[in-house]
Amino acid sequence: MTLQVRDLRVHYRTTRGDVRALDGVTFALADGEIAGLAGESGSGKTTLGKSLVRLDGRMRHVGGRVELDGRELPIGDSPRMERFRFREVSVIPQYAMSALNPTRRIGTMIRELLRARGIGHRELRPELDRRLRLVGLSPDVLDRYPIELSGGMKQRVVMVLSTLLDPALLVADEVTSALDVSTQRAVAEALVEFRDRGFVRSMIVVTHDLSLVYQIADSVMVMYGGRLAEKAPAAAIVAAPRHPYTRKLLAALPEPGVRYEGKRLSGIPGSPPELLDPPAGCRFRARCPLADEQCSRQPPFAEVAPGHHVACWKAE
Amino acid sequence: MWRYFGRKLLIYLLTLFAAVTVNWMIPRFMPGDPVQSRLARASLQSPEASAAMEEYYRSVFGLDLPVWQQYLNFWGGLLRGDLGISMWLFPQPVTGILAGAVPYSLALLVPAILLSWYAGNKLGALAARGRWLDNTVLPVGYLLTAMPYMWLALLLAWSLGIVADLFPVAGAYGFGLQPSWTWTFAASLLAHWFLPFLSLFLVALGGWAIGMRNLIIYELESDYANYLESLGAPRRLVRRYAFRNAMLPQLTGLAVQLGTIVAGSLLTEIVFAYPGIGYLILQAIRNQDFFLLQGAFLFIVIGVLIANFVVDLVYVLVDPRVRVQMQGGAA
Amino acid sequence: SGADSGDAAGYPREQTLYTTGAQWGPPANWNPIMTWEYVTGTVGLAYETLFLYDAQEREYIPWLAEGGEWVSDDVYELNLRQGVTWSDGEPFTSEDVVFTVELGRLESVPYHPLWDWLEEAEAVDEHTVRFTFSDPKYQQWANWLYFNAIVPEHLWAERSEEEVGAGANENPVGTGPYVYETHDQDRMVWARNDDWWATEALDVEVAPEYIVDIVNTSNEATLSQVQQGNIDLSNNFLPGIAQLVESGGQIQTYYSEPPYMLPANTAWLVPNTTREPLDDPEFRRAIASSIDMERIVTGVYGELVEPADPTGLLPVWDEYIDTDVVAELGFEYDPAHARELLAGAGYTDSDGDGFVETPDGDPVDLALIVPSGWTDWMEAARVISEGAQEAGINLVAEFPDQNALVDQRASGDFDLLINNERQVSNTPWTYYEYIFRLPVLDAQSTVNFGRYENEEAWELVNELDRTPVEDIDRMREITSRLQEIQLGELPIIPLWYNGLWSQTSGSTWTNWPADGGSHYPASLWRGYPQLGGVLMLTELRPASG
Amino acid sequence: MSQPSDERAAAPGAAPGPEAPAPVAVPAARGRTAWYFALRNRKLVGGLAVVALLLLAGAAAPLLTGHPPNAEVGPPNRPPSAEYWFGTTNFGQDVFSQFVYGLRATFLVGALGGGIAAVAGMAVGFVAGYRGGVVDEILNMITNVVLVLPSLAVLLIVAAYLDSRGVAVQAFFIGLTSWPWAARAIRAQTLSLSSRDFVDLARLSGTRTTGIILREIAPNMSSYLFMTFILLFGGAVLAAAGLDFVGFGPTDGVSLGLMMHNAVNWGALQLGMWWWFVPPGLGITAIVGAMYIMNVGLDEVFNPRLREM
Amino acid sequence: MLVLDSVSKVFPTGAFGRSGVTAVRDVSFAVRPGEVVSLIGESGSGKSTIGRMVLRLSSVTSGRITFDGADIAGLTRSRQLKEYHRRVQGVFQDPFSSYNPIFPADRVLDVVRRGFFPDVGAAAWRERVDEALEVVRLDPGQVRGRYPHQLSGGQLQRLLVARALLLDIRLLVADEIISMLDASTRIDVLNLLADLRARGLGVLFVTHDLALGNYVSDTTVILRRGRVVEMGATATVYADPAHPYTRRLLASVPRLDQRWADLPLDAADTRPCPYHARHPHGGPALLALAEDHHVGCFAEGDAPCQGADGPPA
Ligand SMILES: Nc1ncnc2c1ncn2[C@@H]1O[C@H](COP(=O)(O)OP(=O)(O)OP(=O)(O)O)[C@@H](O)[C@H]1O
Ligand SMILES: Nc1ncnc2c1ncn2[C@@H]1O[C@H](COP(=O)(O)OP(=O)(O)OP(=O)(O)O)[C@@H](O)[C@H]1O
Ligand SMILES: [Mg+2]
Ligand SMILES: [Mg+2]
Repeated sequence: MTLQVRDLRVHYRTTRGDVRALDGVTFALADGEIAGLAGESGSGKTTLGKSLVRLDGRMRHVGGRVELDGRELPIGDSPRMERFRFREVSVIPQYAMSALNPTRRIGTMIRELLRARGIGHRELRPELDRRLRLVGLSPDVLDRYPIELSGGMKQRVVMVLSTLLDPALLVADEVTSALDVSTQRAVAEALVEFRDRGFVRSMIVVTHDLSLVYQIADSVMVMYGGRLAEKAPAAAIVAAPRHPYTRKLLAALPEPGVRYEGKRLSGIPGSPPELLDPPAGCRFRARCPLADEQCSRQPPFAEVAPGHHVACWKAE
Repeated sequence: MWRYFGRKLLIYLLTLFAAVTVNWMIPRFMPGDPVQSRLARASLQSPEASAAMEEYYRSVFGLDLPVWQQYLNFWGGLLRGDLGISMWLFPQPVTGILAGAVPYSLALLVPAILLSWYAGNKLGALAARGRWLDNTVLPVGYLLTAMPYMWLALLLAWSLGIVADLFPVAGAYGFGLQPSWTWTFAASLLAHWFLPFLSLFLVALGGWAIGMRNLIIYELESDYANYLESLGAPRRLVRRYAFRNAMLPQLTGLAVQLGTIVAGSLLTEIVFAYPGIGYLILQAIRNQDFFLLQGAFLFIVIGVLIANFVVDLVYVLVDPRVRVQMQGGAA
Repeated sequence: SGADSGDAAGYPREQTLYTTGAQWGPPANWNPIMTWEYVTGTVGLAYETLFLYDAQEREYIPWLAEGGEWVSDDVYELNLRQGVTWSDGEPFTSEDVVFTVELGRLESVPYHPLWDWLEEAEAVDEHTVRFTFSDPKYQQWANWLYFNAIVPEHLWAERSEEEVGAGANENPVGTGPYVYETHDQDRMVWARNDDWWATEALDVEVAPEYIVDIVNTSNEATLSQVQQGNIDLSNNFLPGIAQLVESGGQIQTYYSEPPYMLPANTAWLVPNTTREPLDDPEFRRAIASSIDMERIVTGVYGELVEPADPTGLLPVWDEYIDTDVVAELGFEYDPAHARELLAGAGYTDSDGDGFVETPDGDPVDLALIVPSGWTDWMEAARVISEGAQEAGINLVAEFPDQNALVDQRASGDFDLLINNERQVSNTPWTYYEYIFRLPVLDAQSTVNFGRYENEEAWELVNELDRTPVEDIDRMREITSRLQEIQLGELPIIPLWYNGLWSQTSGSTWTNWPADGGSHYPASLWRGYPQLGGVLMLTELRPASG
Repeated sequence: MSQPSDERAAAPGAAPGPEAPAPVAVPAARGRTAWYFALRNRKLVGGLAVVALLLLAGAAAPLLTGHPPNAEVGPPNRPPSAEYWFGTTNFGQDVFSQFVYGLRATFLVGALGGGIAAVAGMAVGFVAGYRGGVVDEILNMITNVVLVLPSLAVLLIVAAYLDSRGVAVQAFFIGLTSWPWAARAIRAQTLSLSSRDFVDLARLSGTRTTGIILREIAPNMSSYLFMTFILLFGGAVLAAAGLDFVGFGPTDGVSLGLMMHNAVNWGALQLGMWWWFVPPGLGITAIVGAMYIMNVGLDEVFNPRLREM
Repeated sequence: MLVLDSVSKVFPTGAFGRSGVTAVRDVSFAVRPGEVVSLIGESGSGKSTIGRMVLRLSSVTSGRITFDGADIAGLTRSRQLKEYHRRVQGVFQDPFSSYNPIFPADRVLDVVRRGFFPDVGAAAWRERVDEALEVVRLDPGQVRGRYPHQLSGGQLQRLLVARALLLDIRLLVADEIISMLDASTRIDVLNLLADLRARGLGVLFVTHDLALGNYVSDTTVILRRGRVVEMGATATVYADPAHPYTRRLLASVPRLDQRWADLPLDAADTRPCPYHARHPHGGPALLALAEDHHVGCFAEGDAPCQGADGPPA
């Protein structure tokens, strides 16, 4: 088992109080597993991804444990975390378009980064070139400045860089949402290939697009209001979703071929809970058609089938 | 690339043209007749002598020509490097007078601008690093920028010059010296240069420090800095990048600021009786010396323009974004 | 400070005179013809005049000329000194004098009008020049003799009119005690001419080996330099000097007590006599009586100046002041009297605004202009306007830019102004010409700014001009009549005597006038070397010697 | 002269500007947060207090001192004493009363000059940024011309033009020469704002250009504009002081710069009369410095990124 | 109703606009009353530019856009333009940028009143607003006086539609109005658009998402680099995409009923491009495959007209 997250709680400090962006998240990731992380905007996806690599100034590790290959990741202790970053845990940020220093040649930046981390650049160079070719880039991009590359190219450079040291865990946050459909497919497939070639052991792919997750992930986690609602193998999520939220989400997705006249879809009324002061109990309660008394208590994230966890009292 | 510079050059030339024209116009439409005041100064005994001289001077200065012709002549002279004859320091040519003053002004301005810029940026970057430094550097920086140039100059002159008697407070070198390649002379030059330089340097320093501090805070929060840190890059590297990137807007700031600093140097020169352009400008105005005024002005304008142009060039060299944009032409 | 002491790279301190206060910009021309802007010392140190004039003793001192006399009413013969050479070694001869006078035929030469009344100048022999006049103006001629420098024919003969009248004359060759050494933006250096004729002829020697004239940048910088003994002679107006002199420091002035300075010129309040109600002598008199000169002298100037005599004549011209006339027609500060005068002439406050109106009932609304930035004058103008307002005259002080003021002054577009153009000279005629000169032109650029027209007075001024300088009685007769007109009409109101600003330091050079060494003015202002400044240099002694 | 990425540096270094790369919009609802931070921001409160104090002193000048500023009221050259708090000048004028009356001129020049510059800068910046194209290029050129002309020298010449100079006229011309950097900064902000969709929506709603600028764009930058004004205010005060100092100040009346001019002209340095030239400079530094520091405070209030947590 | 006839747009660039970028080239199509036309293409293909030209926010470089037969370029007076905007309105991509953040969200409605109905009384106006809000299924109490950040993206977009409905519009340009919304709310906005059709409204629906385009539109126009590559009845285009580019796009859409793994991209390129086959060296703008199905192709020379710009990975 690569990653084990237990009851992780991460809050944002604000003047009006703590935003409980992660409020007890528990899951595990197997070797070689690509887990998709989906959910509405503001549900805490990015926060979860960041927590595993680097908490920014406003984030506070409030509770919970993260283990990587059985060793604890000191996520709340930035200096100690530094050792793990890049080598063990790595990230492709949501803002990959602007993630490269605009005034440095890409190659120079990589070299300086490696040197600063005490890694010989010379030895890594052939591997770097190989991986760039693998994602369809010529190693010449290393002599270019970020602005000279298109969005998709930058995305792929960041992908290669983040995985250069073969980390055990990669968090890929919305890596495709700024890309065109055709590029999106290419990048997404490249992620899978990276896993297949062992550049990364396991991966969390954050996205708000369930259908994309379905294409590349082995398992899918659906997040709602700072907690996981459901985690299941990809096929299971689509074929047999257990959580009402997941179901509603899937029902709101028009598929090619589905037309308004033929089948009128509908969204989920209401809006996600305020994480500054979240309601007690099941967070989806307010929008859930099945909700009843029972739901005022927080449902456990229980395994209802092998590898299928759901946080819902009503999940059969 | 060349098209980009061609375009820039065109804009600069247009700006130069406009600035020179404005420059030509300003003194010309000043009230008062410089020839009259010359005559008044001459205290000639008889009206007949006045009349003859008036005519004479009008023709010497070309003021008897129609205005458009004066304008054309002005350009003609300019292109030949002839800025006319000074009225105040008659009959010296303006170019000669300027040539005497420019070295002093440059000696003040160039080091003051460059050093304050460099030191200010370093200081600002330092301030962005720590709370304690931030709390000392910032307020001092603000006080320095808020100081009128001449007041700081006065304080320095009074405290270091008059009370402590450490530095001379007037002139460019000792009265007793002849310009020569000796240590004594060099020491005297330096001693006289120091206070005016210091006052310019200090006022400008604060501004740069504050600017850098703010910029670097933004840079440190930018996406690439976050990404680098996520990859475990040490703070040192991130700071270096942030500093470098923050230097870019500061560089443009330098171009924008030049005019202000030059203006400040005028005041400083006046306080320290430093024989540069500032003093000439003041006297030229007082004595209605069109030609000298125009010349001094032109020198500043062209200087600022050239400096701007250099900044543009340097900018292109150091900021790949601009370079790429202009290679891409349209994009 | 330390860096200022001379050494190998500079001029030996104990043999160098540092001076400032006369040169207001970088040295630009050494042309003695441009009498108002040549580099300080061009005339006096390099070029010399035929005579000097000692204003204190009221005597002409033969200089390049050994003497001169009117051989008839309209013929003047000049005997030149022998053995005088130009600094390039050429002998100085009567041809040079004739040539110099002949230059006046050029329109661009300031003494061009001389030729309106001079008929001929001829060299009788090498050392004699004879001048024949069509209309001898004795006073002006005497003035010309000591004011204008002689230039060498052998170097100037080839010059174009432009070069003569407006050339920079970069390598001045004169007969004087100093020669051009070097100059820079901020200084002019003269070196002693060891072959100067006077050493032998008069047994006098100028003491300083070098004279370094520092371009005047600011009075305040100068003051500390004098205090530190870095500057030996300052001809700046240094406010607060009285304090320093009284406190017994290094700095000395001509007198050790008020007014400290030699009076050098008169500051006048000039009313525009073409404007109502300033065209009314009674009204002008009321203004004159309203001025609290004592307050200006002590408050504004700290007693650096003296109130002027009602005639405005400088103390050196005391003998020309008709005390009877002054007693009868003079004025003094007396606000009550000023109000009486106004009331008597029909100026009353009919609308109750505290200020008088004209007899026709028009409001009086006057402005006194002085150049902005001339702080002492600005303060004085404020005092004047306060006094006038107290007397009921709505007079305010305004401070236009100097250039604008010059224009207004020339075109007569002003109410009142302050002016002090005329310096001390050999004859009060220069003052009366200044006051009464006719005709009034469209642009009055140097004289009679008030545009006062009085034919009789102008006739008298010309008559004075035509009076031989030795005929003091005749002169007094005429000046007395002029004073009657002047004090009766008050076309211009004398205020105070400006000093010949001069402060000296005894640290390197002694025997300054203040030390009782000589009575010659310690000044290098243009025109003052001829008034004894050169002789002052010969009296200096090194402090260390 | 205009770099694509120079918006942030558009505010001159010596007058450190609001450096926000994007306009700082303060939704009214977030206004409460802004107040919260404003009241707790030591820089803002402190700066404001100093400015207010001096403003009050200037406004209440006649109450604070019995002497008209230019009247000779006491013995000359007196150091500060109980009677003459800041001593007296060479002419026996009360330095304190000159100081408090001078404050008025300083504030007036700052408010007027800064105001005029702000209006000019806004007019140019808004139009250039919103209209773009040739209009932008031309306005840019004008801005650049004004920018390279050294404003102090221009002001000196203009000052020499005027027969008599008042504070208001002085402020007017200072305003007319000091707007370029503001115009650049505002232009950059406008440019980024006018690409927002709400501007297009306003156009679809029949709002004219001026309406869009005044009702949609300007309110969005109000905090930025205010900060720009503060910087222009400081700039105008300093420019006026410079002018006064070289003797081209108001031809009548008092100002802090004129006090320094007089002090220097009358040998205060050499005569050791520090009380004559220290207070006016200190006054200017205090006002301008307090304004700048206030500005930092405001910046922190409006830009959460700069806020200390 | 709305007809685009060979419309092109060149954006000037460089000093004083000496060079240019052609964003839209030779585009022709029409929108009829009660029809939803979706404009599909990748980023930079010129969709928004067309929308903006239709809204007269940007001028047409060449070609004509007519509305009810009148060339809209002729609407130069601000009165005429206003009349045009009474009938043609737009909603944009970013709901948050469509609102001025410092004002309450419902101010957009007041702006409409100020611009178009200065004479309508307060009560009458309120009634109209309530009516429009009801159409978009917004509770007036929910949105009145609220600031944009207090409302969800879906609410904001619906409010913008309501704003358009206040006017008696005949055509709505909806530029990516759902792409920034969460899946949970976007479908509602989409449904709203489709419902408007019933009121006789023409809708120009701009999107890059083929699934969404398919869901609501009657006609589909596929754009690539400013040109129309395929156009026709939505059902036809989706069922039988003629152009390789279209096929490639469809193949890249992530869907829940099919795995990419089972649908290799190259499969999209196996069939030749009918246009290219017919006119190997260029020809008319569009080739009619059927009465309501057109295809265009602009591959240069002999280069194969592949879907995307070459395989990226
Ligand atoms: N810097 C911050 N300060 C305070 N609250 C924050 C901050 N960043 C995020 N949040 C809050 O934390 C919660 C989770 O945010 P997060 O960015 O993880 O969501 P997300 O699922 O990634 O959303 P999206 O799909 O929009 O990226 C949200 O409610 C958000 O408002
Ligand atoms: N104002 C402009 N100036 C210059 N070029 C522009 C301008 N607006 C758009 N373009 C260019 O025109 C082309 C089409 O842009 P447009 O915004 O219409 O594309 P789009 O299909 O809407 O893309 P997206 O999906 O990213 O919104 C692009 O290449 C763009 O760079
Ligand atoms: Mg996110
Ligand atoms: Mg678009």
